[in-house]
This record gives sequence, structure tokens and C-alpha cells, in this order.
Amino acid sequence: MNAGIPLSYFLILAAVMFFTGIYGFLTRRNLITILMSVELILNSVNINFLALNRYLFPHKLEGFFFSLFIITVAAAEAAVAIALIINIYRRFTTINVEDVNIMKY
Amino acid sequence: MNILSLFVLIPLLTIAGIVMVKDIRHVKVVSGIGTGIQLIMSAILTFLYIQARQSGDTSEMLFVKDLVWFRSLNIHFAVGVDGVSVAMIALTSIVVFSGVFASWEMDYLTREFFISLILLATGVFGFFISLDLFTMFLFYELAVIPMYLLIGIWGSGPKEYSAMKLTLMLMGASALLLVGILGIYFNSAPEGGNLSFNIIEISRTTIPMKAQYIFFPLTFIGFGVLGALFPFHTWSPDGHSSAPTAVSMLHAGVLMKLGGYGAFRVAIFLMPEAARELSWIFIILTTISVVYGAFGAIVQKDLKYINAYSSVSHCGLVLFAILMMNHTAMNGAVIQMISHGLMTALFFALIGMIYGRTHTRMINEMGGLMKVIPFLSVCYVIAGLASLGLPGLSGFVAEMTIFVGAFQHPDTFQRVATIIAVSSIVITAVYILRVIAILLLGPSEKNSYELFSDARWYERLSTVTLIVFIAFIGLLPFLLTSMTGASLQPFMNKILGMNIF
Amino acid sequence: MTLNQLMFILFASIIVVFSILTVTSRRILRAAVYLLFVLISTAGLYFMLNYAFLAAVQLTLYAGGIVVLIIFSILLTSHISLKFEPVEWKKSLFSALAAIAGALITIITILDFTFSATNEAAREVNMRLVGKSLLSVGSDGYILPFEVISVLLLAAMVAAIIIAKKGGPKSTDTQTSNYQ
Amino acid sequence: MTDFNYTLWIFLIPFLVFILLGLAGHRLKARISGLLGTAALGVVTVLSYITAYFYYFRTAGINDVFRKITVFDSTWLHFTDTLEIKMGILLDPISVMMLIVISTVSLMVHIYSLGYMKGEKGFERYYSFLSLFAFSMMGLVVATNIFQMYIFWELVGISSYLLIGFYYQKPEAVRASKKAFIVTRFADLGFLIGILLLSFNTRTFDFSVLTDPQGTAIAHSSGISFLGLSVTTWSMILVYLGGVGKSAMFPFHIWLPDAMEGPTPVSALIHAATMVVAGVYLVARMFPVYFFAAPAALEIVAWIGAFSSLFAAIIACTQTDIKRVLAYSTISQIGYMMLALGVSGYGGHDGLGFMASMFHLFTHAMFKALLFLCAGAIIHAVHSNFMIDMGGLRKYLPLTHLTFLIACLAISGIPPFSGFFSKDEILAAAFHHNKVLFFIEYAVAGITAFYMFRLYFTVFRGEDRHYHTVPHEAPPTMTIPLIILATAAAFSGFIPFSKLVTSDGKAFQTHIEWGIAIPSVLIATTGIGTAYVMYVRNPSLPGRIISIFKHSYKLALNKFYIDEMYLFITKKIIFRYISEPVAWFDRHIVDGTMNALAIVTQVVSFRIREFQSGQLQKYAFFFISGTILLALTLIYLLH
Repeated sequence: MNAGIPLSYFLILAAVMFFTGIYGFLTRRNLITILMSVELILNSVNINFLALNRYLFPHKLEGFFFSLFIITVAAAEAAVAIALIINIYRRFTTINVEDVNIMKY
Repeated sequence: MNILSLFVLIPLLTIAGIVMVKDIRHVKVVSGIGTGIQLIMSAILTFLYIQARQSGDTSEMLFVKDLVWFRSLNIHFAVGVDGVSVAMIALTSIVVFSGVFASWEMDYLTREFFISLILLATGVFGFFISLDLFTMFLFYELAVIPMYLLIGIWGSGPKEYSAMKLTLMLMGASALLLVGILGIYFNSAPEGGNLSFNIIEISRTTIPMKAQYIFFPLTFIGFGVLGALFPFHTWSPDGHSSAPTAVSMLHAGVLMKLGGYGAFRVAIFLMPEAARELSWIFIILTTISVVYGAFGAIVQKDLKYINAYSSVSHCGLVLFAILMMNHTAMNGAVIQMISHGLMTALFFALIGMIYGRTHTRMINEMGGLMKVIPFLSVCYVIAGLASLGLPGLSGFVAEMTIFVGAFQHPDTFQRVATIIAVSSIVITAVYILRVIAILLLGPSEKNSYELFSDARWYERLSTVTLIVFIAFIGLLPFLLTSMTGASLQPFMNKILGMNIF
Repeated sequence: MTLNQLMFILFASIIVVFSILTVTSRRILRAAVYLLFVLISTAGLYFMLNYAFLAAVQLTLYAGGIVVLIIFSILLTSHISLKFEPVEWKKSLFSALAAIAGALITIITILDFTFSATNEAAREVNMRLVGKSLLSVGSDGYILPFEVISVLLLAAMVAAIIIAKKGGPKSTDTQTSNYQ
Repeated sequence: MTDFNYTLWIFLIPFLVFILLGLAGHRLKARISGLLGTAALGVVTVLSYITAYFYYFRTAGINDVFRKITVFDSTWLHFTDTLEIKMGILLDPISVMMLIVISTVSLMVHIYSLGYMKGEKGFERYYSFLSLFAFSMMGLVVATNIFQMYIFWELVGISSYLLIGFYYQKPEAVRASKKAFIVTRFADLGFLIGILLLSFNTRTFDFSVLTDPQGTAIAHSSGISFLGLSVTTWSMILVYLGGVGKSAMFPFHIWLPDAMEGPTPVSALIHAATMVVAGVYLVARMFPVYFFAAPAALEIVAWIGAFSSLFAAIIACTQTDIKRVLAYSTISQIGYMMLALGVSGYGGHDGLGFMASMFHLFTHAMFKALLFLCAGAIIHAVHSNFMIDMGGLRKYLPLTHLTFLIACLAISGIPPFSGFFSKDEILAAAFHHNKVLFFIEYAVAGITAFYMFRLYFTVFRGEDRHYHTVPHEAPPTMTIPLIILATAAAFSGFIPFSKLVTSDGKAFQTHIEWGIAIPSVLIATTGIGTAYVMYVRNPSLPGRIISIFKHSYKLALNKFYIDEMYLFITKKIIFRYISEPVAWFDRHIVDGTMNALAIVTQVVSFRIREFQSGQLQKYAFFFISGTILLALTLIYLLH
């Protein structure tokens, strides 16, 4: 199904997505939106893994499994992160990342 | 057991003894015994040394012992002494012994105080016996660190500031020193072969000129800071004035000598070519030190400041003499180190004792002490006279040897510098006599002075020990100079063998 | 233009547009929904790459699990009509610069690089193969990561409960002081 | 007795007594320590006389030349192969003569002090210091090398310091002792630099090499020149500077009048008879070097001597403190000796000035010590130093009066008293050398006679003052030394010095040059007459004269404000303009730099600390920018 589409298209798409995620990570102040940016980043990496696996090493499964595990880890991470966010919200009554700065100096 | 290793071992055993003693009052006794043994040991060492020399042992270092303790970098625990180190060891044991008795009245954290004090002494002894640059540096650090605690905890006045300043400056110096030592190490085998930290081995090779130009100033300044080289002397007034008595004694008496000794044993001995080329810079600095310290002392009001500035002046003279790079001046430098060590220790001991009675160190708040505490006052006068170079006391011998030696230098520049340095003897007389006149002489107005008791037994022991040695050197200098003078011959051979001539 | 290309362009434009919307939208719930679109389109890409299983996982886990989790937490922590303050222009500018610079470098590098594919025959990824691989050792066995990931999941579960749970000695202190 | 080994005891005995009294003196009874000191000095005196007898009349005079005998010379401090400090005993005519002077005056002072210092606190300390002084002075005169001389030079300086400051609770005494030490120390700096220069040029400290007229030292001396004078000349001028300080010549004379704060016997011993002539002795000791290698320096010696003698004589006329008059008179007389050396030649009759100088040194020691001891007796009787409190003491103190008169006549140069002979030789030597100097000394002779008899007439003649207790003659311990010294002052002029103490050791004939002697006696008599008129016949005259010469009188009374100039230099220049700025510089610039370094470090570290802001996104931003930069570098810059 991928005939006629060069590998670099996938990679460029992933790069754009990745840096959009980065931009979000740097600008967003709400912790949940930051988490969403992280999800974007993870997905872009997944696309890369799979595209490279499919185009360059179709006889192997490393990329596939890597993506699989990344998805799993992302799930775990999201769960923990949201738990953390809720806890932070409870303690600081905000989830604004700029207000959570007692870990300084 | 090598006799030199005992000099590191005995202090450590003393520390162990102090830790184990139950009654806090016995701590002093243990320290006294430990340092007393040390004193006897150094007498034995001196005796053995002279005996060995007389029986015709002409090797550069005696009682040599060499243990490898870090093979991959060729670091050894190498010990050995020549006449200069023997003299310095004797000085250290005298001052430490006297210092313990001078701090007999210490009652705050006594145990910890004496542990730190003796740890400091360990470092100093280790420094003087080391033949290995790395071990030497190690012991140097060991001597500097307890100083921070001793001043910071048991000091007076702005003690934290002073302790911090002193430690930071000395640490900065040791950073330079470490670079210098490593530089020497990596250039210690210019024709290939094993790199070495051993002073004797390095001295047989010639470090490349390019390296010398870089590492000589580093090493010399590194040691010079400890020897109160202008403009790196400012730790000295603050440090001394804040330090407790025994620490001032040890610091001015012994620790500052590490600078002179190191500059001479490491900087000049291993890199004589660069020393000759660059000495003019340092001669200017040391000449400034000598005169400037003396002028600085004139207007001070705090006894310890006066003495600190006077130390700057006298220690400047040590470095000055070393830079002249001839036999007589260097010999003078060694004697000056010992002489200054003894008399400045005496000064600080007496200042501590006077402070213990009057609770002030400001000279204009005191007066006429001669009448109420004659013993201490006479000791102070003797220390003062030694400091201003009265014949018959050690200061004269040292200064004259330096001046005559320095004046034999063939270059006019050095001789002019010598004349400037010589003029400090007048300024010294001014500030010494000023203090004596204000502090000791004149009428004693205050009634509270009547209550003062003159020196107690431990104070007498402390001061008399020092005075005996001051007078001994002053009256019979040839005994000391023959011992140190002969040991300077290898230096001279190396310097004379330089290809610069 | 083949259908494949058309599909790719469709998915790619959805991904790019909604990614940007996700990170710029000032309403948090909308951002979450945009993220959902992105994730679904990504699943479409997986289909295109012939990894149907993974696309399914993506749909269920991401679109079904994580996004729902995120929406829950949004509802827990903020008001539904919350509208963010606009981002500080300085911060936005520098972040954008960093992101664009990074993207440019990456893209240029990708375009410069010539990828060389192997000639070996492709291998079909089906459920059987995945299951076997996950539970076997050897050259195609992933039992170790599999076990590790299962422990991780367990740990994450426990951690999520512990963290989110009220109480704990320290937090009680803080909370009591907060409530007082 | 001709190997002179016993001379070692001449300076060992006082040293041992010093140690003994210094360490254990306070345990002894005061009287015992005094007697011990005196007895020891008695032994020393006997030994000195024996030495002199054997030296002058038994051993040394082979072929009428007095040899230099080095009794003993051992290395004390080794410098280089050629330079070392030795401690030894050198006997030659001048050192043996000095031994006599020192031991005699010392013994007299020791005995005198038994009475004078009786009951003083610190009696044993006093005797221990006196012994220290005797030891150092003996060591100084018998020195075999210039460095030994310097060592003992410093030691006499310190004994002088200790003795001037004997009454250490009296602020004036403390100040005076400090001043004396520092002024002489400053001069000694010149001495030391001179020694260094000289030894650098000649490679020796040893007198026997240095002063050998045919020796290498003198031959090699005309080397490099500096500012028109040879280095040797410079070094000899610097060495002479030490002598100027110790002998209180202008401009370093300021310490001597103040030194009168010390006990009077000390003034007699140290500040009149012995220590202050050390400068003269130094020049005499180095005389061949001066004469052959540094004639310009010798000229300076002569002029400084002449100027000081005139200068001090003028001041002496105005002083009212009896001891200060004597102090200025001492300066003036030492000026004579310096002048005599300065105008002297070398060898035979040419060395008349040298011989005269030594001769005058000897006679001066006797009569000046006598004058001071008499002054002590007077002060003892009236409890004041000031002439205004004295008058008509002739009848109360007959013995003191008589001895004082003898001393006055001796110092004024009235025959047949000793001063006449020595002064006559000096004048003769000056006459043959330089007429200007000669006339200055003529004038000084007159002024000397005037101020001495001014002193004499005010104290012993005139009206009685109001005395609290009736003045009475001193105890025998004090009067016996007076009598002995008076005898010496009267008759020592007949000692044939030209046979014994000459510049090259060879005896020569002298005769009194009546053409010079008679006018000098006349001038002295005029001085005495003027004093008689002014202070006995017509006591209102001085006041009128003063009111005429108001300004010059004030100038002289205030010692030409030299003290104030020194005070200005020390207080203002050294303290205010050097030391305080140095101290300030040290605190604020040098230390300030160090502190500034510390402060800069601290400020920078506070700045760096702010990176740790707790702002997660900032960290991320830095991380990502860093990564991008790193990627850039790795991809584009390194390829």
C-alpha cells in the first residue's frame, strides 16, 4: 500500500510532527497540554520506526516491536503522568507548569 | 622501621591516644607527651644525621625509604632528609611542642582542638620528609585543611571570614601548585623513560626550557602564597589575628615555612634555568614584600597584625634570598626560616598569653606591662630584639647571611634590591621598639593590672623552649650553618652546572 | 497521482494541521480532540505501511485509552470552558525558532541522505508471528522486553494509584495545612 | 704572660656576669649583685692593665714598631670561602689603649654606681646591663674584622638602649631610649651597606687584610666609580655613617642629649667616655683604607667633625640642663677627634692627627667621665638637673667642686691639664692641613672654655638657691672615683702618646708647638674670663645679651630645630605619608582585590544559580537548543 511514496515523505512528516510537539512542549503552560505534546512526539517516533522498518529492513521486526513497546510505555507514562498531574493539582491547586517551581536553586 | 616514618606515625598515634583518653583533662597531657616524644625524636634525628655525615656518608638524602603506593602513576611514598629538612623538622617539633603548652588553657572542645592541631603537625612533618612531589602535595593539603577548622571554630573576631579567606587563598595556591607539579611530572623524562614524581630523580634531568617557563612561575607563586609573597599575603594578617594562639604559632612559625621550603626544594631546585631567567620579577615582588611588610607594621594597632605584617617582611626575605640562587643567600634563607619560625612563634605565644590577661590586643589600650608581668614582658623584649636582628639572637645570623650572600650576586640589579631589603632593618627597629615602648614600658595606669599573675609553669616552658633555641642559634650559628650549608651543595652543583652561563 | 499518494497526502495534512492545532489551541478540550484526530490519522499511516496490527493497537490504546484518560483529567482539573491566556510572544518566538530550526536541520539531513534498502523478501506481520515473537527467545524473540514491559505496566499501575491516592504522611501535612 | 691568651677573659668575664645577673639577679641581694659586678670588672681592669703593660713595654715593640697581634680568631659564621665572620681578639696600639679607657672608666662607674644607684629598684638589672655593655664594648675594640665590630656595635647599641631606658616607667626615658636606638640604627644601616659594598669589592672582612697599606684590598680599591667617587670611597662614607650615628655627629647627634634621661653614671660611661667614641675608633681602625683608598671620605670626616664641634658648642652655651650641656660638649669634643683623624696623614710625623685624635679620646674619656660623675654628685645633692636650681655649691661640695674644676680646666685646654696637650696636637695637625678647619677649632676652643665655665660659675659660685635639704657631699663610693679620675684628668697629658699610639705603629717625636699653643690658651682664658664676667661679676649681663640676640639665642636654645625636623620626618613623612598609605593600600587595594575576586565569584555564581529556576520549560528549551546546536556543529561544522 505504500508504493509510490518515498521513504523521506514519512520521515519529513515525522520530523514536522516531532518539532510541533517540541514547540508545544516549550510553549504550553498547562501540564495536560504538555503531556499531549509529548504524545505527539512519541507518535512521530513511532512513524519513523515503522517507516524505516518497512522500507529498509522489511524482513525484520525490530521497528515494529519497538513501536509496540513505545505505545505500551506511552500508556504507562500517561497513566503515571496523569496521576502526578492530579496530585500536583491537589497540592498547588493549579497545573500551570510555571507555578510548579519549588525545585529551584 | 625507618626513623622518618615515625615522624608521621607518632602524631597519628598521639591523635589515637587523644581520641581514646577518657578524661578531657588528660588530653593535654597526652598531646604534651606526644609532642615531647616528637621533640626528642627530632633531636635524635639531628644527632643521627650529623653522625652519618661525619662518618662520610655523602649521599644527597639520608634515611631514604621508598614504597610504591600507586604504581600506574609512579607515585611513591618516598622519604629522606638532608640538612635543610632536618633543620625544618627540628623547628617544627620545637614549635609544636611549645604550641601545645601555649594552648594549655584551651577549654572549648579540647579534644577536637588538639586532634586538629596535631593533624596539622602531621601534615607539616610529612611535607618536610617527602621526596615525592605527589606525597609532598598530599601532606601540604593535610596541613592546610585543619587550619580552616582551627581558625573557624576556635578563633576570635571575624573568624569565619578569616578562615574562609585563608583557606581559599591557600587552596587557590595549591591549585597552581598542583598544575605545576603535574607539569613537572609530565616533563620529568624529556628523553623518554618513566615519568617520575621523585625529586631526586627529576633533579638529575633537565626539564625542557619551554615547560620551565610555564611551570616555574606556577610552582613559585603556589608556594609563594604560603610564604606571604606580595601581593598574595593578605590572608596572613586576617588569618593570624583570628587564629587561636597555638595555631598562629604553628601557622606563622611552621606553615609559612612550607612556602619557602617548597619554593626552594621544588621550584628552584628542579627548574633552575627558568628561575634564573625569571627571578627578577620575583625579586621585585619579594623586595616589595620586605619593605612593604615592615612599613605596614608600623601603623598597626593590633599586636597580631603587627606581627603578621612583620612576618610578611621576614618571610619575604626568605623568598628573596632563595631567588639569589647562591650558596650563602640560600643558607641564609634556611636559617631565616628557622629563626623566624622560632621568634614569631614566641611572639604569638606571648601575644596569646598577654591577651589571656588583658583581654585586648590593641596596644593603645595597654601599657606598662613590664611592671606587672615582668617574665612575659622580658620574653617579649627578647622576641622583639631577635626580630630586629640583634647579634646574639637568631635573627641577626639569618639576616646577615642573607644580606652578605645576596650582595655577592654579580648583577647590579640584585645588589640594589639587596640594599633596599637591608633598609628594612631600620623600619623593623621602629615598629618593634614602638610596640615595646607602648605596650611594656611606661607607667602602668590600670589598677586591674595588679591582679595579673606572671607566667605559669606551662607558659614558662613554652616560651623558654623557644628562647633557648633562638639564643642557641644566635650564639653558636656555625653549628647550624655547617649542617644546612653542606646540604645546599647539590643545589649549587645543579645551578652551577646550568648551561646558561 | 495514485490513490496511495492521495491517501498519504490526506493523512499527512490531517496530521500536520491538527498537530499544530493541538499545540496552539487555547481551549484545552479542543486540543484533546485535535490530538485524537492526529492519532487516528497516524493509525491510518500504519495501515498504509501494512502494519495492520499496530494500527489497531494505536486506535484502541491511544485513541481509545490515552485520549480518554486525558479528557478525564482535563475534566478533573479545569473548567470545561477554560480558555488559556495567549502565549507570551517571546516564549513563542524562541520556541518556534528552535522547533523550526530543528525541523529544518532534520529535513535537510533526510533529503541529503540516500537510504539503501535490502533486497530480501518482506515478511508478513500477522498476529501469529507477533504472539510467537513476543514469547520466544532467540533471534526473533522478544521475551525479555515483553517481561520488562509487563513489570513496567504493573509498576505504573501501582504508582498511579499511590500517587493519585489521597494521603501519605507528607501530603497529609500539607493538605491539613491547606484546608485549615 | 706574653701570649695574651688571658685577654679572652677580658670579655668573657663581663659576659658571664651579664648572664648570671640577668638570669638569677633577682634572687640575689641587690648589694651582692652590685659588688659581684664591680669585682668582676675589677678583675677585667687588672687584666687590661696587664695586657697594656705587656703589650707596650714587653712584647710588641720590636724595632720600635708595634705589631698587630691576633691573639685568637675563630670562625663564628661562615659565608663564602673568602667571607666569614670570625670572633677574635686583635691587639694593636689603639685597641689596647681602648681597653685601658673602657676598663678604667667602667670600673669607676661601677664603683660610683654602688653609691649613686643605691636603693634603686632593679639594681641587679642595672649591673647586668653594665656588664653587657662592658662585654660588648670590649668585643668592639678588639674586633679582628669589620663584621665582628658591627656585631658588637649593635650590642653596645642595645646596651645603651637598655640603660637609657633603665627607668622604664618614665615616659621620657622610654622615648629617649627608643630615639637613641632608632637613630643609631639608621646610621648603622649605612655602616652595614658600607660593609657589604666594601666586602664585595675587597672580598674580605678582615682588618689585617683591609688595612694593610701594601695589601690587595687597598690596591684594588680604585675600581668602578659612581657619581664621581670610587666605590670604595662610597663604601667608606657609608661605613663612616655608622660612626656618625654612634658618635652623635651632625646630623645624627639628636639622640645624645636625650640619652641623658638615663642614670648619670651611665651617661658618664656610655654617652661620654666610651660608646660615643666608637665612631672615632671605627675611623681610626679603618684609617689606612680611608687615607689610601678614600681620601674624599676622609675629607668628609674632617668637615663633619669640625662642623659638629662648632655646632654643638654653640648649642651648649644656651642649655640649662647640666647634663645636656655636658652632652653637647661631648659632641663638640668628639668633633675634635673626628677632625683630627680627617686631617691626619699616615706614618710617622704625618700621622700626628691620628695620634692626637687617640690622645684626645683618652684624655677626653677621663675628664668627661669625671664631669659626668661630678654632675651626678651634684644632682645627687640637689635633686635637680637644672642649673637654675644650683648655685654656690662650692661650700657644700668641696671635693666635687675641686674635681669639677680640674675637669673644666682640662677640657678648656689650660696647661698643665691633660686637655691642653691633646688639643694642642689636634690644632697643630689641623694647622698643617687646612687653615679654615684650624680657625674653626680655635673658635670652638674659646666657646668650650666659655660654656664650661658658665656651668662651673653658675653651679659652684653665685648665690645659694633654695634647697629642700642642705646639699651634702656624696658617700666615699662616689667620691673615690672622682678623685681617681681627677688625677687622670690632670696628669694623663704627660703620657707620651706619640711613642705608643701612632698610625703605623712607629713611634715619633712630638713637641708642643708654642706658636699654636699660646694663642689657644689665650683664647681659652678669654672664654673663661667672659664667663666670669657674665656669670659672676655681672649676672644681669647674660639677660641683656640674650635680649639683643633674641632670635639667634632662641635658635640655639632650641638646638636649631633639628629635633623638630626629625620629628617632622618621622611623624609626618614616615607615619603619615608612607606607613599609613601602605596600610591603607594593603587593606583596600591588595586585600580589596582579593575580596573583589571573591565578590565577583559570588555574584557570578548567583547569576548561574538562576538557571536552576524550577521552570521546566526553560530547562527543556536549553536542552533542545543545545541539542540543535550540537547537531549543527556535528553535521556542518565538523565536516
